[in-house]
Amino acid sequence: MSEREFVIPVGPQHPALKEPESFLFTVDGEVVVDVEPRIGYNHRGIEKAMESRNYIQNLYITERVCGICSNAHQTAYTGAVEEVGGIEIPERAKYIRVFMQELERIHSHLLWLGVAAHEIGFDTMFYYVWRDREVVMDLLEEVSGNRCNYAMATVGGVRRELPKNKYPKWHKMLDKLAERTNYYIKVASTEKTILERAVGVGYLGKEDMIRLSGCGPNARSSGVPCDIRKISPYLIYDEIPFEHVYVDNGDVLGQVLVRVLETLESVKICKWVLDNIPDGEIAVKFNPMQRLPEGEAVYLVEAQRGELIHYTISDGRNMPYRHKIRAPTLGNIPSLVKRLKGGYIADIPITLAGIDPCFSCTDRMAFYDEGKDKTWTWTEGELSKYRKGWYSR
Amino acid sequence: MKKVSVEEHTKVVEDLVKEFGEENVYNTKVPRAYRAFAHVNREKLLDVVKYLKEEHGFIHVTTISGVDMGENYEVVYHLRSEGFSFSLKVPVPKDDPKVPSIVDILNGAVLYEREVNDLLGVFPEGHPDPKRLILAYDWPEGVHPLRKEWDIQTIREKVDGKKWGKDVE
Amino acid sequence: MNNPLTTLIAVLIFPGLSFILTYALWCQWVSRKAAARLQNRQGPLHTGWQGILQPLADFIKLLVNEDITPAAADKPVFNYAPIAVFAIPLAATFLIPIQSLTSLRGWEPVASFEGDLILVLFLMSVVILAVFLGGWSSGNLFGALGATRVALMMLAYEIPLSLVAVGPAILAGSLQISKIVDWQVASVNVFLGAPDIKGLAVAGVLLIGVAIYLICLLAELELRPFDISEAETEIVHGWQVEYSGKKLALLNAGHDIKMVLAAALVTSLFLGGPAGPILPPFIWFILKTTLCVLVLTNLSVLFARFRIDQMVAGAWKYLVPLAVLQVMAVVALSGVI
Amino acid sequence: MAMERELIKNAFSKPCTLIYPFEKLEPPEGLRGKHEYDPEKCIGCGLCARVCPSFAITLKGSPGPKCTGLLVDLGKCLFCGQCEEVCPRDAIWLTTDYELAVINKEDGILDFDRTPPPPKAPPKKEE
Repeated sequence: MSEREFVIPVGPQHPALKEPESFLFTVDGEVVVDVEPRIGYNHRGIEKAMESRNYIQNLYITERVCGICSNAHQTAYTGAVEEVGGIEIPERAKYIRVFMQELERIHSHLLWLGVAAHEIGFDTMFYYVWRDREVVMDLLEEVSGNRCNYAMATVGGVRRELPKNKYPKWHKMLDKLAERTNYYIKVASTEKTILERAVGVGYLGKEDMIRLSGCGPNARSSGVPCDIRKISPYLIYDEIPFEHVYVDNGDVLGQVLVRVLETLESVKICKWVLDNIPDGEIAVKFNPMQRLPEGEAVYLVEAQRGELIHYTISDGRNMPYRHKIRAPTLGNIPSLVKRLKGGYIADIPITLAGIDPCFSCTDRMAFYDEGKDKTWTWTEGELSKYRKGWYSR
Repeated sequence: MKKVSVEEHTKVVEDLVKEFGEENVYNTKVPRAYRAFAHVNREKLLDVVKYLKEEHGFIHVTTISGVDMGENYEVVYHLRSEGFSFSLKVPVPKDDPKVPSIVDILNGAVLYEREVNDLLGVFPEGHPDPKRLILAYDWPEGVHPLRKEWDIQTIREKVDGKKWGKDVE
Repeated sequence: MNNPLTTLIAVLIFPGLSFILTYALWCQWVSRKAAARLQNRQGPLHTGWQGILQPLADFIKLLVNEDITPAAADKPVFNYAPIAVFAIPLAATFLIPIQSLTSLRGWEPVASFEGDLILVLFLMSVVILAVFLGGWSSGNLFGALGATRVALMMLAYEIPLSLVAVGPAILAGSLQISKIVDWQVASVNVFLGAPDIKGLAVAGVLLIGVAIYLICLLAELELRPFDISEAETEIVHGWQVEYSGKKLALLNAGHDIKMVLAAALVTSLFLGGPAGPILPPFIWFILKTTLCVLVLTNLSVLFARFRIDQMVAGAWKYLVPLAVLQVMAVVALSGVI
Repeated sequence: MAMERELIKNAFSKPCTLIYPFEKLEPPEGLRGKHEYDPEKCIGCGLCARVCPSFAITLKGSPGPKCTGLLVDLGKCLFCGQCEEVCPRDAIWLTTDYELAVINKEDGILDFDRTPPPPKAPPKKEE
């Protein structure tokens, strides 16, 4: 800690981070020297709460672990519970679940593209991307009755039918999405100011990524092929023709390309599902009070931000004995910290946004006073008392 | 990716059992392709993880779950090699809740071990900085919420007693 | 311009204080509405026709808001910096020829003397000093960072800005803005009469000058590609982070007046100032400056934000050499006349 | 510079933003909004109250045929539609009314009344 360095607490309330996580940056002038992540800001004890609710009520808790990848959590939860209970869901329900998962991937990736453009100051692209994202939001609202938290999957199948007469309209909407995404690929690769702020920023090589167990688009932008839909297929992903998207430039531009190309793949998958969806009923009877046999199951799902694992243990009651959820972002933090070191302050937001963090954490502010060389952390009350003191006339 | 059959994964599990013997790696289970479970003794954990990493390409740690099985704790290491997820369950006695840290073999486990230490109280020995990761700063020491003896009411009484969340002045 | 009454009116009302203030609010409205339309959204809507009173509403709202001075700030500098940021550009606008009630050719700057171009350029740099002091004295980490970035940026764009502004003065052979405007009017008439290669060359060189000038203005006005000093996503609000209430109102008004001043300078030096065929001079002035504001807004909406090191390096590697070449070309052309 | 053409094209087209209070978007029919209750069909079985994940529905009066209605607390409700799905008589369903903002919390509680059927004449005592 040479005397020229000083510490910038970024978060948990900071306009760059829409997510409640906090990082303590030690900077020397404009260059970041050291990073210390502190999460746990929105720890709601979900795993503990799930142990005291039956399998149907838990559906709605897992759906609300995270706003943007709610369907991914629900697919993983229902998959794990069905594996433990030995429940075989109808073929059509699998197609509908894949359809919902890919729609949500489009919605999440476009949301991220807008936020990333905003982080580097390109608000015009932010407005345009979020305007075009409304197409997929309307589609989701029509299919499931809600823009997020779709409550579509249930244990044993799916709750709502995909009416056949709407397919042509949905095809047109999906084509419009593909056309707009292609436009954004052209803009992202030709607009000089984006390239200036994205090429070489937050670089991380393939070996470091593997060593730090990164996952999802964050890892695939450094050349690690780890798309769960390809390497350990679930539902019907092994029958669907789509590419395994990964690039190896390792910087923020790589992350932009991976996510945008993946959006195109998701549009292709959705169209394929609409064309080949078989008929049949959509759910198997599962009454809320039903007990599950003893056993355990691990279910891996490719959520928007990476590999999502639901590990459930049942001991014969109608409530899970233990249900472990690991959101993909927790796996990406070690690689994020490695990306941040050595960069500029101006690149902090775009590198943070690069891994598309999706935390849910509670509130703490941490201070490190370089002069007195002591660290202290305040609770909410002490912080407001200090704030009043600071702002008294 | 070619379709991988169950036999290939059971072979991996059998190699492991042959390598470390029945008493160290026991009641292995391969419910379907891409999934396997096995119990591993705590002393042998580091060697098993090193062996799996070098021989069978288990280079990615998905997560580490802590489970309170009633008479003892169980720390479950979910390792993954190209889609094949292998869960190693390490029983830990309740009176001495410690487990060797695998951070220097698989660096990605650095945060997961801190989380298990926070929520279940199983201390990872040899971990670079086993600070608190998830629980609040002024959460009372020794209260590990995921242990079965704590249910939501007792946690609230234990914690509320200490002005949790109320304004200080 | 000698009898005191007309000078008082000229300073306080018409081309002076109140006209500039209302015109600054109009420019803010134009730039906000244009940026909104370019980004396919509505822009201000409910205050007055198409939201035209929105800038005034914001100004009044800020005046009544609570005005906080941080305990850690050093109070005198913190309180007086906004007044300087508001007053200096306002003073500089008195040197810009807009309209005059008495003079025969219809337009005459309130105060005009040989070398007033240098004074305007000097005043625009002094504003940066006031901005730096304001940010530094706010005692906030982000404020200090923003202030240093403002100073860094000034080093980058000040030289090309001044060099290019001197170009027309060399051609007109005088440092008085009204003489420069006269020269432009004269040379345009001559050129229309007998178009020749040299006239085209002068026009081409001045065009390059306008381009460089606009880029430097983007940096000076802290508009999008160069709004590094108040980068909302990195350092919260840059040097203005601790200002609120009346002081923030003054800062915003100061920023708008600086926008008017910049647009007015571009029109006076390159677009022939308030002179124009049939319309009265100040209508021409309004048309040309609004055009400049629209161009600036379009440029600012078009780009992402540069990093401070990219901006400074880019300015020294590209802008300064280009500006020097441009001035050499102007000197060569003016020598020939 | 890449987006210049797009900007100009959009500058002269109609803004895509909606002026909400004055122009309203027509919600799709699947939208899960405010509850609707039909007292005749309801038999007071209380299944909806038991299955609700966030315990938003409470029965008025005693459960069973003599229950005098439902209280649905929109503050707690997740709008998941589980009550609509589980109700044997389709007595409660979700409409597409999504404007549920209220000033104070009490107004957020929907109060559905139900007049229990008159008690059947007591069986005549056989002499």
